Amino acid sequence: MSVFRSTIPDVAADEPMVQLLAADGTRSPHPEFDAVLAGSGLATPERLRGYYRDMVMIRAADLEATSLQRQGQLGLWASALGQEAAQIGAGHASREQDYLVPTYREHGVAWARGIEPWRLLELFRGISHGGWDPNALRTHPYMIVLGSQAPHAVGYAMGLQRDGVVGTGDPTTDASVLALFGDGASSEGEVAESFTFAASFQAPVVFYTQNNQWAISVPTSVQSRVPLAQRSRGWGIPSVRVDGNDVLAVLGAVRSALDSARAGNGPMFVEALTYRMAAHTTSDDASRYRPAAEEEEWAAKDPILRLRRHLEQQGEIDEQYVTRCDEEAHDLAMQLHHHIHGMEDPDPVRMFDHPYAEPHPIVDAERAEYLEYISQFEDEEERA
Amino acid sequence: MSVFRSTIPDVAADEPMVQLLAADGTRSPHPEFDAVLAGSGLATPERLRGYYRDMVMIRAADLEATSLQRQGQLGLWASALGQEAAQIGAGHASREQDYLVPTYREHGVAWARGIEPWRLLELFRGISHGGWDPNALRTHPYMIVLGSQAPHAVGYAMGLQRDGVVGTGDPTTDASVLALFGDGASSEGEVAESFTFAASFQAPVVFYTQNNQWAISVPTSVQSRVPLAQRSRGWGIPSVRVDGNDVLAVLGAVRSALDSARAGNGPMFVEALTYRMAAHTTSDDASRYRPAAEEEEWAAKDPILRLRRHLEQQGEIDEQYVTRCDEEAHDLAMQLHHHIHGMEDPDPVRMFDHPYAEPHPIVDAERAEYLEYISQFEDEEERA
Amino acid sequence: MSSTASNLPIAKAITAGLRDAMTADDKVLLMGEDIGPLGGVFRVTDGLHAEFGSQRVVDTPLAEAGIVGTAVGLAVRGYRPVVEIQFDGFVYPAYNQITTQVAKMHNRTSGAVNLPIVIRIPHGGGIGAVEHHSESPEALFAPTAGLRILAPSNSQDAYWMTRQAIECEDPVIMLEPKRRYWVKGDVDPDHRPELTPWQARVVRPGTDATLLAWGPSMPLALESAQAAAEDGIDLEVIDARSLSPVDFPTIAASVRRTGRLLITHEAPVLGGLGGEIAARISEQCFYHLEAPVLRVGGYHLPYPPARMEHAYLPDLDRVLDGVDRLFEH
Amino acid sequence: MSSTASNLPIAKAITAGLRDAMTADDKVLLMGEDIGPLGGVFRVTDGLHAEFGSQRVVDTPLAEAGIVGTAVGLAVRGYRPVVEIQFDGFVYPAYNQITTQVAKMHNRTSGAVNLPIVIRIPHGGGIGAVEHHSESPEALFAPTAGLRILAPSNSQDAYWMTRQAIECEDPVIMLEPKRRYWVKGDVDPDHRPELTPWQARVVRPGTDATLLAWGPSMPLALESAQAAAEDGIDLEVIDARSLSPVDFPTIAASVRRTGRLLITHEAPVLGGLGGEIAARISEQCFYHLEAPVLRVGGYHLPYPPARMEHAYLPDLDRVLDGVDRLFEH
Ligand SMILES: Cc1ncc(C[n+]2csc(CCOP(=O)(O)OP(=O)(O)O)c2C)c(N)n1
Ligand SMILES: Cc1ncc(C[n+]2csc(CCOP(=O)(O)OP(=O)(O)O)c2C)c(N)n1
Ligand SMILES: [Mg+2]
Ligand SMILES: [Mg+2]
Repeated sequence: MSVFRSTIPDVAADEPMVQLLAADGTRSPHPEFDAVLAGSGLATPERLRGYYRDMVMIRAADLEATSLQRQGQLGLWASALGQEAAQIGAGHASREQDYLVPTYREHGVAWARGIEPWRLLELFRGISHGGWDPNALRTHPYMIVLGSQAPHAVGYAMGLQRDGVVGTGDPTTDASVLALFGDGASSEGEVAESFTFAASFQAPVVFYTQNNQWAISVPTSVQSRVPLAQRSRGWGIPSVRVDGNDVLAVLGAVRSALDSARAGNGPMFVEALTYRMAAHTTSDDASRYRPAAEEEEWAAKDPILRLRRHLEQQGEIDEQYVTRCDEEAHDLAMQLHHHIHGMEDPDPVRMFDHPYAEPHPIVDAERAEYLEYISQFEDEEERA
Repeated sequence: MSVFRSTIPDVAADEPMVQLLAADGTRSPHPEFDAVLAGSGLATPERLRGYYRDMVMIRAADLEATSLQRQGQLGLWASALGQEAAQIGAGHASREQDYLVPTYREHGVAWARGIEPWRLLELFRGISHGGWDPNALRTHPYMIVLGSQAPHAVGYAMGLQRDGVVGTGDPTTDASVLALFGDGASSEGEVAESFTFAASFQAPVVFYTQNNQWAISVPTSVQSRVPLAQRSRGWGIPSVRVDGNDVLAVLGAVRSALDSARAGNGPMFVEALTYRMAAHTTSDDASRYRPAAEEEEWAAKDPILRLRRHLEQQGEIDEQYVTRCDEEAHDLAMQLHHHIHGMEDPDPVRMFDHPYAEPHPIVDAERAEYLEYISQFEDEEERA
Repeated sequence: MSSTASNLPIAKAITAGLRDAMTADDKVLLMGEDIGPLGGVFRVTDGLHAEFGSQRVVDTPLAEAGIVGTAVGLAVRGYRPVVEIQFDGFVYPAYNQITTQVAKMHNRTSGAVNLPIVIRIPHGGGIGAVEHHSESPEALFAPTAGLRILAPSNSQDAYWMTRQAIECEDPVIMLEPKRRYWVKGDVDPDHRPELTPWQARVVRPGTDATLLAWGPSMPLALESAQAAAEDGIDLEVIDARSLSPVDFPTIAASVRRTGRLLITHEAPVLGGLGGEIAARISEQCFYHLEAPVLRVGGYHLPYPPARMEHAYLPDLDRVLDGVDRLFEH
Repeated sequence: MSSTASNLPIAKAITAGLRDAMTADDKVLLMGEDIGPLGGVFRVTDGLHAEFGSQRVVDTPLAEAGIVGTAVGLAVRGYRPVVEIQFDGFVYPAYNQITTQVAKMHNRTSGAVNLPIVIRIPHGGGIGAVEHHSESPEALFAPTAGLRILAPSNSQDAYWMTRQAIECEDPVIMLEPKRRYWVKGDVDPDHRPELTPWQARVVRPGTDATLLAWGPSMPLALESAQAAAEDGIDLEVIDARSLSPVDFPTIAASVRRTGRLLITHEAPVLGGLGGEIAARISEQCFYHLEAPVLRVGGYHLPYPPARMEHAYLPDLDRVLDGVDRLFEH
């Protein structure tokens, strides 16, 4: 083999994928992640039932959001259907003190971080560009310019280093950052630059890609000829590919990577192989670019069903629990429905509220101008 | 070892470096590259003497340029001292039909492509931003915004694919592209995006980094914790590190990579480990950031001396040849000196010549305005 | 050639322009995100992948600098790449390539290399979108020499500007009026229009004041003129069409006749292209202006969430208010 | 605190401002290329790495988007990063981060997050440099809401604007007049100036016309006023100081007195910031203007090679020619 060829894997597409739960719910052992799960208490039957409930809830919210969009209540909705394990798992794998940096499709992550779904819906309704306090919830706003959030994650992690909360040996106070981006976004130069900064400064950040096979209509193969998990290795950043529809594999990989990062061992990268079951957004028509057979194939790998089967096999879940989850999910959907339908449009003058943190004469003048202009109509209305 | 750690080399800094010529000129065999060199006729004694002459010539031009800058004849000069083997080797490894995409320090590459040194000096004098026809000389202009040239190289290579001059099996007509960038520039996102495009489209492009250890004052370790040669492997792009002060290793690696690319096997990456012997530019003061001992250590690895020693050991060079090279180099320096000193400043109206390829009313109007404005002074001068 | 006059939405007129350009010159190729089998998120390249194949209709990796940067290399090699940027708000990762490379390569090579690249950007707001999907970045490109910018407002211009931008030896940014993509209009692909793409068009002659707009704002401008006419004010409406270079002579000639100028665009007034136009016209028509040049546009704010955008965007009332202010002087 | 009034070159005044800010607040840190042991290519951070160590004076990888993007993350975490962009022409790789992230994060989080980031950019030409080292990109940033832009022209402003930019809760771009870095001036670090950084300063009162400039053009403006005075024309010279927001009230007040305005800047006139100022002043001072607002600046060209730049840059003759034209009307 040539001196060049010997430097890359022989068959690059052969990247092992860690799986703890098969599609039918069967559990396989994985000494390393089993230890992580056991040590962290993240995989007790109670927690697992909790994840099941979380996934059911967030899926219901997601479906409701789609229908609210159809009703004209939202401008757009980006469904995360099929990615629930990858998101709920990653969200719960992070510790309270960690900072999460999502994209725009991280509804399960948001849920796990305690961000109420209606806050997400607000965004897609067009009420605000971001409704929560990132520092209070330790979760960055939803980010739309692909890849742009990755350097923010690294910078935040550099801040953690300077705050002395990395590598002290106490994982309950040491912190790290989870940087999320999609398979498509992985091609953005800013993601690569983030790898560079993270590696050079050994920042406590874990890069996490939900490879859901598609970037709108473009398959992952256009972004990378080799499994994405391999990308970061060019920077010496260790990485692993896990089954993203297997909440246990996600929990094990992400928790172990975050804990390694918080311990001061530098960045890591996790690729979670999953599938975007719905179209890209409510504006998209997936039938134009992918075969129904593919969607069916992945329907069989449904992450929620998989966890339920596993719990059933273990005798850790009963019909009653499942029913209660469904009922709660239905209630959540109804709440969302009413919340959104009951929403009044914001007074547009609010657009002048936050362009700057400090007073700005142009903004002040334009706000005044706007109010004066608007008042004409109010006067007219009053006169009428 | 953890499932993560096992994915990167154990000691990442252990990257083998291909060397055919030791610092003392001793030749080691390298079956693969020896075959390439033999097959290509690139390493005949005559060619080797030619490279020696090239290196001596370009070093003389380089030193003269520095002194011209000190004399106020150039605004700036970026010396390539120490990188002659890495540049002359890469330039000659390319075939006539290949397209080379340099940075701003590629004087040896330019020389090998037949670009006269005074054309480079013009640029640093401030006469033009680029003086040659890239298509005629199959060499892109000198590029200053770091990394920005890398996607151009890939795009050009995509053009070659569409022109049907890739993978036909005839290496004398099939073409490829050599994309050059420094160790510092390797951190730019645009370089990473170029890897992505090149890999996805299997474009016939070879990325080539002269890792001269420094990006101005910043050591390569800030750009990458692991040897740069490893970077591209994250994309499945095969790569190799060679001794950049060893013209034979450079010739072997670059020719073999270019030929692989032109044959349709996709991109490759070569890291040539070398040293920037001079300061970053004439504006820089290297003593502020690097120890003299390091400079001395590398002086001992001088690429020109090394080739001469090798040729001497082989009995392929004599005192007379060496002297003639020195004389020719001196003549070249004198020519440059006179050429530059004799240069008149261009008429500034020329700045209006090429902003657009097609007529542009604003430019026309401003040119006319400028000429009218200038004519006042001419009138005054005439009257005076 | 499409070869028959027809009634087409703006989006489809661009499709036809692309198709005809690709048929006429096999160096023309399309690059971008989702422009292949999907036909682009606005379906502007619909059908072209099937027709011309993946060497000429290229679904690229998701990296805007890479897209524009590889287009530069293709152009150096003799191709005429037409790049689609998916939304206005996603052009910024390519800003370095556009500003330091696309714009400057011809000059850098002392004229040896032409870069006939077209960068298509669906632009403007009013579509109820989330953040970054409603930007009007014309003023962020117009100052850079080496670029040309076209902003078609109707199907005929959309078709022909597409053709002419591709034929142009200079790089051209095409700002496509995304919220008007589905507005229909006549296209005559057989007869090259008399007006060059770099000329403004007087769309509605008038005597009392000039109203200048472009791209997505043209329907509003015409609507305003109609409403003003009902109030007895006869507006001359001009479609700027080319934003770089701006056709100042046509605008100035109009203002010399009418004595008044109102400019409306969706971009923020502060730092918007209207400022440069107002400055030049104020200079060139100093003695003709009976009122200051006024502008109606967006505010100095990030583009607001969808449920507020109606208050941000110029509308009939705001334009008429501007017209009134023209006559207060 | 440096704590004693002294005479410092502009570069050193910035160094002092950085040092004092870092001493006053340990959340302040510096990031950039070559700012560590080398002290920056202009030596503005000279000595700070030795003084504050590599956690607070960070030599970063060579990637501008990464530098600005990580600064965003640090700011979210509570730090106050001061970023150095090595030259004006190298800010564009960070343009996406600046335009879509730095400028918009406060708004995006409905005010929850402040981004007190300072982006220092040595700007302007006249230093005999190669391509990309002499740009004046103010008009490419000023339209973007969320950003503030300061352009100090002397040592006192350089010191205090550095301090105040760092203290500001909004992101601030500092355009540093690179060809004046070594011009000395008095700095009083003990007394906070009365003028806020956002206010323009009347540097030379005058009655016949107003001359507005900023940053590297101020010495030229003052020289021009002196030369004009010899010709009997009394110019009022204003240093704009803040380019976003521009202090329109101060400029308008002056123009209402003088009736004439000339703006000079190095950036191309077409699409330059002078256009917005001319447009507003033409509107606000319509009845006071005795001549159109005129501008003297660069041409609509890529910044030319060094041996031609003298003809590209405004100089005394061109400014005086502009002044003459003000009185031709
Ligand atoms: C810089 C940028 N370019 C383009 C887009 C438009 N866009 C939105 S989502 C998307 C695909 C993203 O794919 P991926 O990263 O895999 O995430 P997924 O949607 O699959 O979750 C594209 C192209 C964008 N938001 N930002
Ligand atoms: C985008 C960009 N950022 C910064 C610079 C300023 N700069 C010029 S050369 C240089 C260092 C480059 O180092 P490297 O890539 O290793 O090349 P070398 O100079 O060693 O040949 C820097 C930072 C630039 N030219 N372009
Ligand atoms: Mg995806
Ligand atoms: Mg280097």
